[in-house]
Amino acid sequence: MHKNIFIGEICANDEVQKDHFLMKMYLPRTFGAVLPGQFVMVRIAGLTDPFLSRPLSIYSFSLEQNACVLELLYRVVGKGTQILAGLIEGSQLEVLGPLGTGYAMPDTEKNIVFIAGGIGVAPLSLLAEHLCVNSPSCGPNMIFYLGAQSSRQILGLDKLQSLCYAVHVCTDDGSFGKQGLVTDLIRKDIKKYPPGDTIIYACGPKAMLKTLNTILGGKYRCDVSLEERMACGVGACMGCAVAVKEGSGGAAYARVCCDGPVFGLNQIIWD
Amino acid sequence: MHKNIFIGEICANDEVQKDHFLMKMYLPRTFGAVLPGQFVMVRIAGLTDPFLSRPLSIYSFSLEQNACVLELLYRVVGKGTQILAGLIEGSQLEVLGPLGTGYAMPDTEKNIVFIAGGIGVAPLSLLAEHLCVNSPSCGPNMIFYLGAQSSRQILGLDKLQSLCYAVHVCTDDGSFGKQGLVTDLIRKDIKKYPPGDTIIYACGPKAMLKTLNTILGGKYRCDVSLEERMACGVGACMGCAVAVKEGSGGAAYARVCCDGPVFGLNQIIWD
Amino acid sequence: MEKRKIKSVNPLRVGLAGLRLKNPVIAASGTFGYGQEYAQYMDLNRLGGIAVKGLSLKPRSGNPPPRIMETTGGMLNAVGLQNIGVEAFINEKLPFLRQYDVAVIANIYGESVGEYSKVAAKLSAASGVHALEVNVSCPNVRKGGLSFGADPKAAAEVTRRVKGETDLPVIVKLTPNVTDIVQIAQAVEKAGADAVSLINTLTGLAVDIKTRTPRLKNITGGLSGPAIKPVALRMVWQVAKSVGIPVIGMGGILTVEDALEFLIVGACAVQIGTANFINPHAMIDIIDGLEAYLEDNKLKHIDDLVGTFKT
Amino acid sequence: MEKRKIKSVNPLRVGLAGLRLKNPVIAASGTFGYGQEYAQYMDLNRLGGIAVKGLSLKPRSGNPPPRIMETTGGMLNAVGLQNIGVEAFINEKLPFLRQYDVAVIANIYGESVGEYSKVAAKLSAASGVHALEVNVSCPNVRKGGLSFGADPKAAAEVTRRVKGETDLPVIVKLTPNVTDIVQIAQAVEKAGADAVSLINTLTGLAVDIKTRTPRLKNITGGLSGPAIKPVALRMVWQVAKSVGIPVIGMGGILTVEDALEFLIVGACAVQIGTANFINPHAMIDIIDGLEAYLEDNKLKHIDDLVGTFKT
Ligand SMILES: Cc1cc2nc3c(=O)[nH]c(=O)nc-3n(C[C@H](O)[C@H](O)[C@H](O)COP(=O)(O)OP(=O)(O)OC[C@H]3O[C@@H](n4cnc5c(N)ncnc54)[C@H](O)[C@@H]3O)c2cc1C
Ligand SMILES: Cc1cc2nc3c(=O)[nH]c(=O)nc-3n(C[C@H](O)[C@H](O)[C@H](O)COP(=O)(O)OP(=O)(O)OC[C@H]3O[C@@H](n4cnc5c(N)ncnc54)[C@H](O)[C@@H]3O)c2cc1C
Ligand SMILES: Cc1cc2nc3c(=O)[nH]c(=O)nc-3n(C[C@H](O)[C@H](O)[C@H](O)COP(=O)(O)O)c2cc1C
Ligand SMILES: Cc1cc2nc3c(=O)[nH]c(=O)nc-3n(C[C@H](O)[C@H](O)[C@H](O)COP(=O)(O)O)c2cc1C
Ligand code: FES
Ligand code: FES
Repeated sequence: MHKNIFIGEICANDEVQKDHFLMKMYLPRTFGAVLPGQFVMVRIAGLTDPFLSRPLSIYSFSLEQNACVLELLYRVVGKGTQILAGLIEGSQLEVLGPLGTGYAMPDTEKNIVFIAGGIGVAPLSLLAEHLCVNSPSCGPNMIFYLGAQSSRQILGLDKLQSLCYAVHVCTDDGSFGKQGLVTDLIRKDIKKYPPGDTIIYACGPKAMLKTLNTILGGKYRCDVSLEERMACGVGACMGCAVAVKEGSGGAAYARVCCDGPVFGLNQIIWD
Repeated sequence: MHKNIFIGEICANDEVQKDHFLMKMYLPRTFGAVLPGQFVMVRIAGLTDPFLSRPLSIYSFSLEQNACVLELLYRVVGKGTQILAGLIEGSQLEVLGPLGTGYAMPDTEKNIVFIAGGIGVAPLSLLAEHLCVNSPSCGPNMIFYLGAQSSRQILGLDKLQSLCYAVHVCTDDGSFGKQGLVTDLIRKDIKKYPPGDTIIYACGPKAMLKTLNTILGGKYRCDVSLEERMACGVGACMGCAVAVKEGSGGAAYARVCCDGPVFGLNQIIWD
Repeated sequence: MEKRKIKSVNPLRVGLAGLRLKNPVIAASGTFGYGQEYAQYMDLNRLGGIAVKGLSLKPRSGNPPPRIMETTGGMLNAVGLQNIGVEAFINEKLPFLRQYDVAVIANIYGESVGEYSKVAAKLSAASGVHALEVNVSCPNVRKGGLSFGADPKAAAEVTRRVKGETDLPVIVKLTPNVTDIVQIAQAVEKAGADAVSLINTLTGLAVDIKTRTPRLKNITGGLSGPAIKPVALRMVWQVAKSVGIPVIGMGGILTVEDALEFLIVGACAVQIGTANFINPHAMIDIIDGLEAYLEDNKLKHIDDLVGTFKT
Repeated sequence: MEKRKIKSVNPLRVGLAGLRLKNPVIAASGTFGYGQEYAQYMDLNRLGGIAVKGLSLKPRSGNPPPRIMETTGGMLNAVGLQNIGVEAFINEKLPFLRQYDVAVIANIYGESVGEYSKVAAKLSAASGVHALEVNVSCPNVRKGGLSFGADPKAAAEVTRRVKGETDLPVIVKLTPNVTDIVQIAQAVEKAGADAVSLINTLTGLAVDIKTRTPRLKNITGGLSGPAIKPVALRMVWQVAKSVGIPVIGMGGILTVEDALEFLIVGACAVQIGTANFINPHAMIDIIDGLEAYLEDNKLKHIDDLVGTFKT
């Protein structure tokens, strides 16, 4: 059987924080299983404005008797997400996916460290959930660093607290948790996590990942999710390029949509 | 004060016959008064697909304490009307209008004959209502010929029967009223209405108006509403051209949107 | 004293090619009639300028209908330059426009170089016209071949002849249906054009699959609206960096954001065309939006924005 | 007997320039990868053909990101012809494609006439390529000036040289960024092209008004999608009535109705590009739709539709 575009039926779409929405939808069972880190491309059938589908990470996933239930956590930043935010219960979306690669699973690392900036919490939250369910021994090793601009942008905290051993929150303006960037916190804490015994998962703005790369200095096993503008989502258009190191030591452009969105931090070439 | 685009709030939008909808909306009082025959240009704010506004005749109009109440009767024929049909109570539309010229009022004619084909009933219905209210003496002189494809396309009959002395209905397939085209009926009945004592108002497909023109042979006072694709609706784009006779005997292109949509049947040049 | 003087300067004021505009927002020719049509929808005094519907020597009846067709993100038109002729414009329309404090730009068109110069001469003798915009680009009315605007020599020739007939600033309006628009722009600059405006419409076609006939009676028509904006913006950028005369940009501008893109790549002013049809208030919104943008970005004057594109 | 034979003819079968297609629907180059990417979304055997991503002699890494940007009714791309190179294509991708009963059209690109001929020669020696599509039009990668496709002489020269290297049907893919596309089409026809395909993308620009930088790192990009459909359709019509070789039409086709417009104005086949991105099922829907249209209109064969435009 061939994969196809699925029709998702929205059953909830609520503003969970200012400009941040949680959308829950039903999909046919044939949508299949999901790996943490994967995403979907969504669009409103028949609408040519906005023209392209929008990539959104899968925030949660579960199977019911007759349906897959998918949750997307998204921030309203432009026309496409604005229109998504306006959809009411019962509306339908075209959903292509699940797309892309997932995060590599931990080996025997003692410390499983998550670092999320803003909406970057979406794929990491699914990963944390996945690890707790499938490798219950992970839970006590999971430490989550959650950064946001202010208390009004903190997302999914309750869930994370129930999953992880510790959740450290910081905000740019200090309105919740520590004041500062999440990378400031990591810079301070990193010595607690010896490279050989630690796996790090990160998702967030480019600037955050770049700083993280400097902090980690190539010494850690670290998977990050990248974002790039996308047209096809399946590897055909070459639109979503990111510069990566090649085996031979050279550079090449990989496709975020199918070679990623998860990449080893050490693979990426930062300009 | 300058006219503007008004925001209309939809308070009802029901399928009154297969593929035919009646939309009722509230507009600010400043929308002003309406002449029968006038139309509005409507569009959904912010949507660029469909791109242009859609012209729709005003089917009914009334003033309430804080609002104008407008009714539009429309047939779903393409993308624009499809989207209109999907709007729910509480949705908003951008409304430009009232636009165009209205029908000339009857003088002292004994016979006021209306001829509507299909959705052409919309502006004529408002005219009939207007005449009944403002010149109550007209009512007994008003005879309405209503043509439709089948019984499922007959629109606004109840209202017309309450306004007019007689309503003659015919359908292409004979499923309601007489079988045949409304122009067949007129061809038979026209001798009942002497030219000097009759005013005729017609609206319908081009083919109907063309046949009517042949039947009337230039001898009647007859106003017709025309339709043409429109961009601006206000006379600026020259897009809605119709060939008319000029004073000097030559031909020229008039604009349906502002020189019409109501024209004297004798003015029009049929190709 | 000094401070006050600076503050009183209108931050949107633009001087281009001897034409003074109170702001860089001009109604595009063919989309705003003779101004009158939209007068009841806005205060025309708010506008920087109005480019009136293209004028020819004699009145033109234009093309048979259908003349317009909607497309994705735009529309096709084949109006065929219907207009009342230059004399009727001067006698019947200019008096109305003279009541307003707005730059009147007479868009002109001819089937021969001679006709262009005659129309230009007549308009120069009239009072109330502030500039001529020479449409060398209309794709709808052809005289056995490409338009004047597709050939640098023909475009230059028209420019020279019009310049010879008038003291008014001459803006040459370029067609995008060419391999190298910079070459045409440079040719008309050399020939004496005071400014160029671009783009006119892209030539397009639409087919009725039921009847297998063209959607427009004229067969082809000009494509306008946001669909063409990327092409317009590219050409305005290319021309702005290659000529010394001012550039007026247009093509698919709907919002202040669109207008800003054109100004950033080097247009001194913008024209708004098809947007007027779907939102008669578009130009006023754009003017207000420009003012707000300058304030938000702490720019004293619109000139501080024009051509600040960083490539 | 006779009757039966006729009935069994596939009504969508198209023979063009020696290339046999089971239907006239081809995936456009650069929008369908090497076929593999979409294999899990459809049965590739259903397609008439696949034009693979443009191939060059050596692998190309393409342009730095951002490479794409959405526009009204379309998108800009400046991928910069990233591809694995002709050798890797032959070794790694062709074996996969050979599994399918679908015409494989190798889209090729060179920075010099010599490079074009080398790529053509290599592909001709490989098994499983059914035609070459010569991209003389890509606006993203320039070598100090206009593209080959903007100059009739250069376009003819490339055509001649590629023809000299191959026995495969040679389709020359034309750029719309020209004053007179008919002239180019006729030049390549004379030079031996077996067919032409058009249009490639229109060159466009988009600006980020916050940073005042281009939205694409490459500055300009190619505009595709329904926004350009009217321009594409006009050009296909102009070319189809001016050349004797088959024309493959494309540009903004999303639906079967769009495809029909191109066939009616004279395209023997169509390519589907950007539509694949927003609806991976678009080509299948179009093929099914064509079949239904023929039936509804009681046409025995798609050839009875091609070029039936009544003007
Ligand atoms: C693999 C992947 C997963 C993502 N997951 C999520 C998620 O779970 N939740 C969420 O809120 N967002 C996520 N994003 C980002 C999301 O796709 C964009 O915010 C969205 O496409 C913006 O659409 P828009 O029409 O609202 O904004 P636009 O008007 O298109 O753009 C607004 C701004 O967002 C930027 N932008 C647009 N598209 C992208 C993109 N694909 N990647 C990065 N920046 C973009 C634009 O450059 C612009 O600055 C993800 C992106 C990728 C590639
Ligand atoms: C002054 C005026 C008053 C009108 N009043 C009414 C009314 O009261 N009720 C009603 O149902 N319709 C009315 N119409 C027609 C209505 O405007 C069209 O049906 C509508 O615009 C079609 O839009 P669409 O997007 O659904 O169809 P499209 O997809 O745009 O077109 C579908 C079909 O309708 C034709 N069409 C499109 N626009 C027009 C138009 N402006 N005039 C004629 N044919 C058109 C197209 O050529 C095509 O064949 C009126 C038109 C005019 C000019
Ligand atoms: C209906 C219509 C009529 C036009 N008539 C003229 C004209 O007479 N002279 C001219 O130079 N340009 C004319 N144009 C072109 C516009 O002035 C403008 O260059 C073009 O539409 C692109 O801008 P836009 O996308 O903002 O509309 C016309 C455009 C439209 C849509
Ligand atoms: C992302 C992208 C990449 C493309 N790459 C190529 C290419 O490598 N070679 C080529 O000849 N055309 C290329 N094209 C052009 C398309 O094949 C097609 O000519 C154009 O997009 C117009 O068709 P459409 O509107 O259906 O997309 C590309 C188009 C897009 C959108
Ligand atoms: S989005 Fe098309 S290749 Fe990644
Ligand atoms: S619709 Fe523009 S002039 Fe009538």
